[in-house]
Amino acid sequence: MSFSPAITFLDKEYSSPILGASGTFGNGDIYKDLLNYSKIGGFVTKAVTAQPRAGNPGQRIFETSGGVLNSIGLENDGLANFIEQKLPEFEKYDCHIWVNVSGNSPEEYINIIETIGEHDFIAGFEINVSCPNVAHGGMRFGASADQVRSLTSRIRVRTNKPITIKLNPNVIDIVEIAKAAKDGKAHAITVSNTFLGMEIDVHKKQPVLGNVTGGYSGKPIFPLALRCVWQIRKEIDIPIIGCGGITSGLDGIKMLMAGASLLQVGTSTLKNPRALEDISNEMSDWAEKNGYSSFSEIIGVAQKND
Amino acid sequence: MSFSPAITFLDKEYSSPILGASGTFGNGDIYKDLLNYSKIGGFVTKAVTAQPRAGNPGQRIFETSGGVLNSIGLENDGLANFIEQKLPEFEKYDCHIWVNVSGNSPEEYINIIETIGEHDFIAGFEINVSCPNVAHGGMRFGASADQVRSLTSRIRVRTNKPITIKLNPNVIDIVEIAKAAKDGKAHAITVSNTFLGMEIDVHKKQPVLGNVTGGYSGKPIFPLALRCVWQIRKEIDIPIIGCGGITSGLDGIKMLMAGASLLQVGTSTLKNPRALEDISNEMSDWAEKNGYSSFSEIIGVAQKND
Amino acid sequence: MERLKKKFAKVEIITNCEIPGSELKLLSFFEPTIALTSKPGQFVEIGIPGCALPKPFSIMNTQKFGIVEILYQVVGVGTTILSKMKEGEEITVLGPLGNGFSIDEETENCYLIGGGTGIAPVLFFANYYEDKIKSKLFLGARTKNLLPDTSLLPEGVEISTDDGTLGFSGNVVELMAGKLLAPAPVYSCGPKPMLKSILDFTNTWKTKIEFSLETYMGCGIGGCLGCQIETKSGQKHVCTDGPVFPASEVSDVL
Amino acid sequence: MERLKKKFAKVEIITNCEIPGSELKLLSFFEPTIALTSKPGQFVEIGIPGCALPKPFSIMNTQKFGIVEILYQVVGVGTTILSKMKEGEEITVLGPLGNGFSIDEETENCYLIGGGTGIAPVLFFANYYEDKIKSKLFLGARTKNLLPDTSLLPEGVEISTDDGTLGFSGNVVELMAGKLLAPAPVYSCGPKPMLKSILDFTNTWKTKIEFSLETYMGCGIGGCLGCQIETKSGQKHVCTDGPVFPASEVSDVL
Ligand SMILES: Cc1cc2nc3c(=O)[nH]c(=O)nc-3n(C[C@H](O)[C@H](O)[C@H](O)COP(=O)(O)OP(=O)(O)OC[C@H]3O[C@@H](n4cnc5c(N)ncnc54)[C@H](O)[C@@H]3O)c2cc1C
Ligand SMILES: Cc1cc2nc3c(=O)[nH]c(=O)nc-3n(C[C@H](O)[C@H](O)[C@H](O)COP(=O)(O)OP(=O)(O)OC[C@H]3O[C@@H](n4cnc5c(N)ncnc54)[C@H](O)[C@@H]3O)c2cc1C
Ligand SMILES: Cc1cc2nc3c(=O)[nH]c(=O)nc-3n(C[C@H](O)[C@H](O)[C@H](O)COP(=O)(O)O)c2cc1C
Ligand SMILES: Cc1cc2nc3c(=O)[nH]c(=O)nc-3n(C[C@H](O)[C@H](O)[C@H](O)COP(=O)(O)O)c2cc1C
Ligand code: FES
Ligand code: FES
Repeated sequence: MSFSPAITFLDKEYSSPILGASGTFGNGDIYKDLLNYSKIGGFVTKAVTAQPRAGNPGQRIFETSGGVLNSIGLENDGLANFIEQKLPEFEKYDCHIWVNVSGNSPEEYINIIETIGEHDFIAGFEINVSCPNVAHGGMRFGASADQVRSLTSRIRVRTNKPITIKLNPNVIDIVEIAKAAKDGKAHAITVSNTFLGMEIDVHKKQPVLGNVTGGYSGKPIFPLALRCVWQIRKEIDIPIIGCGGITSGLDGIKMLMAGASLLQVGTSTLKNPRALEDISNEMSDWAEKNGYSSFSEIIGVAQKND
Repeated sequence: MSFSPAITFLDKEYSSPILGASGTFGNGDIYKDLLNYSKIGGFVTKAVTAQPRAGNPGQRIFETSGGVLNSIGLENDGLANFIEQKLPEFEKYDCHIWVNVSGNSPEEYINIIETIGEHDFIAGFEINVSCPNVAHGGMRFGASADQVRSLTSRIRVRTNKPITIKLNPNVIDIVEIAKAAKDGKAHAITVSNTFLGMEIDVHKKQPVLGNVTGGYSGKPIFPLALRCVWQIRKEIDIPIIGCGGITSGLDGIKMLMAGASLLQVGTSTLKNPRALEDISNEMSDWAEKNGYSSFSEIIGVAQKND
Repeated sequence: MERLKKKFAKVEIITNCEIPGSELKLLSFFEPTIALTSKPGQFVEIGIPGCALPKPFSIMNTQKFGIVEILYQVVGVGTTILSKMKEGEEITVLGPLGNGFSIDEETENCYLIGGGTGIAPVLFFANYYEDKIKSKLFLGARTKNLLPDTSLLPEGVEISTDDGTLGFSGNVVELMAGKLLAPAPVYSCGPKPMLKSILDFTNTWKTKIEFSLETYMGCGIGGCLGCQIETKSGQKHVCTDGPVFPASEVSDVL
Repeated sequence: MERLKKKFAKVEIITNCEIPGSELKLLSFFEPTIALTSKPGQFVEIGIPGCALPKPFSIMNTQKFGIVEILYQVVGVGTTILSKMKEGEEITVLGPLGNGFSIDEETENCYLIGGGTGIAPVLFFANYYEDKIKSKLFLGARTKNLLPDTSLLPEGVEISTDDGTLGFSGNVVELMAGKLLAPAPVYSCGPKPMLKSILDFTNTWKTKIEFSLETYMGCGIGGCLGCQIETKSGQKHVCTDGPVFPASEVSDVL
């Protein structure tokens, strides 16, 4: 019997466990000629905020130490534009689309989710409580278990769509925050957002990024993100979307083994627009060669051997 | 006038700002034939605990994603052996030697510091409140500002030697912990220890490290450690020993520009036993070429341009 | 204008050699779709092994049968790795990207001004529109080694170097100022101070003046929003709205 | 025994080629101090560009005038990069490291048993003590391609492959079991199951039996404490206390 890359997540079938991560995939339009959307699990939109946001000034992205620092600062055209311009396109994309939502207050999150509503071509909402690049933004929520629990439970009752809470990994105890999301009745958690870093330009004698610090992503953060997924899965039972530094099929397999049920790939797409398909294919090849018949058999297996 | 790499730190002259970081330099004996100690600032000993410790079982070190994961688990021969065997050698080493101290309780830290005493050939104590590799070890202290403040102030009054608190970077707000160390009257802080990560062996379907998780160090953590140094220096005034991912002279310069006054290099030595001298020379070359006459002129300059 | 499809491909390096007389390097590879659809001012993103981000380079030329040529200077990590790669080794390429220079039907003459590696897109322009537009080419660089040997450049090119090691001694705008130039469309790419001087120099001209700008880029295709600039008509993204902008739009960021 | 000084050096690759008849690779470089002071069973740490840790390799041979030879198999990231490096490119080397095999004054005969890349230190032994000790060499591998061509091996070598593609079909201990072997000192390096079989096979022998072990290593020189094993006389570090241990000491970790 041949291997099938399909995987079921929250009762929906995904043709692959690999999704494009928020902020690296636009809203689906950009990669449609370069990627076969029916071969990937789907993607997460760029963060949507209630009002349009210009994002951060100055340099916003920089490669360093094998990874990438970014401080985009949630640039987006705002909720109204999202509903008018972007949402109608989703019908054309043959994959699951999660909407990444960001806000300054619980009310802003709720407003966005209720305004978008129960749209047919939306798989669910990814609640970004962890963007490191906005001064008065999501970071505040992501750091405290109480706030995550309360935000999650308030959002939860305003929509019938699944919600996943995208965690901030820059904390001493990510399990505590994951528990709070579970207590708030999140359907899943996304583990995780970027790690806070910075770079200095020695010639200019100043930070490279206009926003000084930025989110560190890509290959170098893989061992950090893998650890987060492992710690959470070890302690609590909630579907995990693994994200952070996945650049190869083997990385994807490791994330599944640690306990993730679905995966997101961000930075890899910036260099290779076909990364989502390539990584998915590498995963399938490995799994097939190693005698698995589906990815679901791999989820959490390393936990059992610990 | 020619460039001098010497730098004054807590009223002592260091012939270079570069020190060997704890756990990567043994206790000075190993590298004495390979490195000219009078050309480096000094080194920090492997962690000393009251009793001998065997360290962690299974695999302890692993290269991944351009960096290194380790879970040595504070293996050392204990305080008595340290005093009998290691301390008498220090006289021979023409550089500053800091003793890294680790414990399970404030009493253990104090016991170690008082037993070692005011030894002539010790520059000071580095209080390791941040080792990620011991289940009931330093991590507990490193995560809470209250504990750091209280531990620091209790230790502070038991010795006339300078103390530096080595921070745990796996926290939401490292500035808060640094403030606690300052409030406790630490002479300096070391920023920082490793970031908690892990790796999985896909063939064995289990974690690579015997201890499951380990500390992530080397090149990939540089932007994370630099950010920690920057954030602390921005908010509070305390001498900072910058540590984490320094692999080149330019990295060292960046750490100084962010606000560190002294630097530690760990993982780089594992591959290149002469890394401390090489990095120090690269820094001098850069500084001289760019018109500086000493490293002290570089400390914190990027803060002024922010 | 309908946006053309972009091509992403793994390609083998055909040439990767120093351009005679200079420190610049010439990279070429075979990618017919990109070769056939690229316009002057457009760029490609080159994926270099060991780099997390692709690196943007203007297209300097396309050859019959599908060869694409890039001119580059070694400035950092990625270009250093690239410069050590051998023929036959693999890179990735995504393109053509960006808008390219816009020409009007009636344009017969123009000035092409290139500074530093910014000579690449204007050389492509000269070549591409050779039969259609009579262009006068001005190239400037800090020093002789940062320009290809003159024998490789189109006839009639005027050259300046800051240190006087080749051609006119001074910057390229000083060189132009010494001539009596009739207003005509200007297409330029180069360092910001050069573009600023061009803007001042041409400030009475009523002709089209277009600048190709560089910013640090992430994806090069509109996915990451990393390449914004503030123009007179609001925030734009250099990789999709540019890299070519009307000079008047970007005067504040030069 | 006073510990000799170690040398750390940047060296140029002299040869880095496939060993005829096999998938194994031979690396050589010029480092006279290491060449002159190394003993069989010792190893070097090779610093490969792009790796964070150096990689340990047994010394397979040293040649007059200072050449050091290593035999290696491509298994992961570092060895893949190494295998692509060209002659003249730079690596670093630290050595000689570890204790090496110990021989007694009176030793006249011995058995040398190598499995997989573990053939390297026993080949060095055969060569190094050629004039002093008459050694009988047994080499085993999974398949033919994982051994050098027999023409390159010392005369009288006995070979086994698990799949029977070369020499005796079976493992190296089965090959030895088929002979009537008089007890004599045994020096061996290879996969743990092989060492375990040797221990069982020789369990009535009163002779010296030494195994060279591999663990994942950090520094290779005692600085990181990353390479511990549990021996009968407590925890040891393979890089400084080993890699060679009396077989009886390490029987529990095979
Ligand atoms: C549209 C466009 C077209 C370009 N065309 C060419 C070309 O034809 N030939 C050519 O040689 N270069 C061109 N560049 C610049 C080229 O992309 C950079 O030189 C290259 O990305 C540097 O990569 P690196 O990894 O070697 O440098 P890094 O190690 O990333 O950086 C080295 C230094 O260069 C600076 N730098 C890096 N990228 C840029 C950039 N995009 N703009 C300004 N500074 C940068 C960094 O800030 C740093 O100071 C173009 C850039 C753009 C945006
Ligand atoms: C004392 C000593 C002598 C050695 N002599 C030789 C030799 O002569 N020839 C030779 O080819 N190899 C030898 N090795 C093994 C060699 O060091 C490893 O194959 C090499 O480090 C792998 O590096 P890599 O980056 O390619 O693999 P990685 O990408 O680091 O790992 C690939 C796989 O190999 C495993 N691995 C890596 N290092 C080791 C190790 N030290 N022991 C066991 N498994 C490992 C990893 O767990 C992983 O599964 C020796 C090792 C030691 C400790
Ligand atoms: C350029 C860029 C923009 C991003 N924007 C967002 C965003 O708007 N919302 C969000 O939740 N995460 C955002 N992220 C984080 C990614 O979705 C992802 O969590 C992170 O990059 C780690 O995954 P990776 O290592 O595969 O990139 C962004 C990341 C990058 C690199
Ligand atoms: C093998 C190893 C052992 C270490 N042991 C200790 C230790 O005993 N005490 C301590 O405070 N830090 C220890 N560290 C942390 C280092 O001192 C240093 O803080 C960290 O590795 C970051 O610096 P680097 O990236 O330059 O290695 C150890 C690190 C490594 C790699
Ligand atoms: S570079 Fe990614 S949007 Fe322009
Ligand atoms: S490998 Fe570092 S102590 Fe043995």
